Amino acid sequence: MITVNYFGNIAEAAQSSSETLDHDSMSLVDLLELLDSKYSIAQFPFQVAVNRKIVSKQQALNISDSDEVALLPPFAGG
Amino acid sequence: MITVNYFGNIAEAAQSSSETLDHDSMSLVDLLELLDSKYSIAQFPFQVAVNRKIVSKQQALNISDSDEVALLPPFAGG
Amino acid sequence: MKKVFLEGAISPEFIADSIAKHQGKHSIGAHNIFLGQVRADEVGDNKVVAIEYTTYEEMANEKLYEIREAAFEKFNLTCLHIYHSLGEVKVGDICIFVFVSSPRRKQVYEATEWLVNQVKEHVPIFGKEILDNADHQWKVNS
Amino acid sequence: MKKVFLEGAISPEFIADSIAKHQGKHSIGAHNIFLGQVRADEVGDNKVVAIEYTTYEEMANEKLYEIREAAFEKFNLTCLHIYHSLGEVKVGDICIFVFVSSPRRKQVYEATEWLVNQVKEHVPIFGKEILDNADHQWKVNS
Repeated sequence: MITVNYFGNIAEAAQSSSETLDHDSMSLVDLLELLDSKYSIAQFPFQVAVNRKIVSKQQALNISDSDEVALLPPFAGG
Repeated sequence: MITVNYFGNIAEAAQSSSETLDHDSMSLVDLLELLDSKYSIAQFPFQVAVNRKIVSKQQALNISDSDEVALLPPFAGG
Repeated sequence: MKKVFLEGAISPEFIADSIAKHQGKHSIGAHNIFLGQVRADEVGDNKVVAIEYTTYEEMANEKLYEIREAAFEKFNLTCLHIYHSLGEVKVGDICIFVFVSSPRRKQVYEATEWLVNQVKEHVPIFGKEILDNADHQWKVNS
Repeated sequence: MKKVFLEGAISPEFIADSIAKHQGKHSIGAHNIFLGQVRADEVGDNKVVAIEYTTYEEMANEKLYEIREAAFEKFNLTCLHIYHSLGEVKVGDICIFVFVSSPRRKQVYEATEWLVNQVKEHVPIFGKEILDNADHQWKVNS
């Protein structure tokens, strides 16, 4: 079970702020492809955070059970 | 009659914040010498304003009846 | 860890309280405060009437902690506070309040500027600009 | 000409009121505020407990007018306010309040810094530091 958090216009596209995917483990690249197939997220500018740290979308990273993934549109604080 | 305004430690030395001198006209240099003889103002750092504009103490300036002279110690606003 | 996020607009009274709380610290000689206020920007024929803020709070708090630590390293500060609104903030209302105090004034301006820029660049906060025709668009910092 | 000089300390409530008055201006996006607070500086074995401010008000107002005009030339500001105390201001209390507002944040920090420095350098204000043994000394800006 991988948890993905959505924010801003990506939450809008996913019609959800968080979901739990029925996978125990997968690469970050595969995860992003899966999410794009569901919500066409590639149309949006966004960054990815894994366990609250920004990572490159291309990074060879294995996402597993306890990891917290978040898709972050451009920041707009202030 | 020349009006002189004193501020800060110069007002303290003159024991007054303003006085009217019984002169119709005199040079700035003579005026400052007169005031130094009364209050020993030369011991203090100060600037001179004539009609609310800073002038040099050495400036060849005639001070007359309607002029407003002020002796200003270092500014300490803020 | 201090609380940064507040529900709704930041009121002038809240700011006054924060200032008053620093008046017992007699080593402080200078405060600098930055306030961000929601502007009625024009978007085509429409106008922004409010911004709805959301955040990824766990990550935001981690980032804010790092920013705070770095600021104390970088500048000679007695204390610093950062507050940001969540939820709806109407035009004219205040959504960010950064408050820096130091014995002397020299560094306070730069410290405030640095903190505001760090929050804008690195803290995951998202803003939905609500327009007067009830449409919306997603704010992007410039 | 706006009134700059206020009798006694500048209260947090006065600052809150000033902020609130700007919330109707919907072109403003950024405020910067500088506050000077009286420090309990050590003077030999004694401590400053208050500063008594005096001014050459006619000249001060002329200078402040020039400073204000120059600031509007120099920076992109919607409005600016300068307030300074006269009379006694106790340690921990606020004696100067500079408030700058602009559509965008970029210049507000520099504008505030410039204004504070101009006031300190060019406005004839004098400060008598009262010590806890009832002695005094005359403040000089550094």
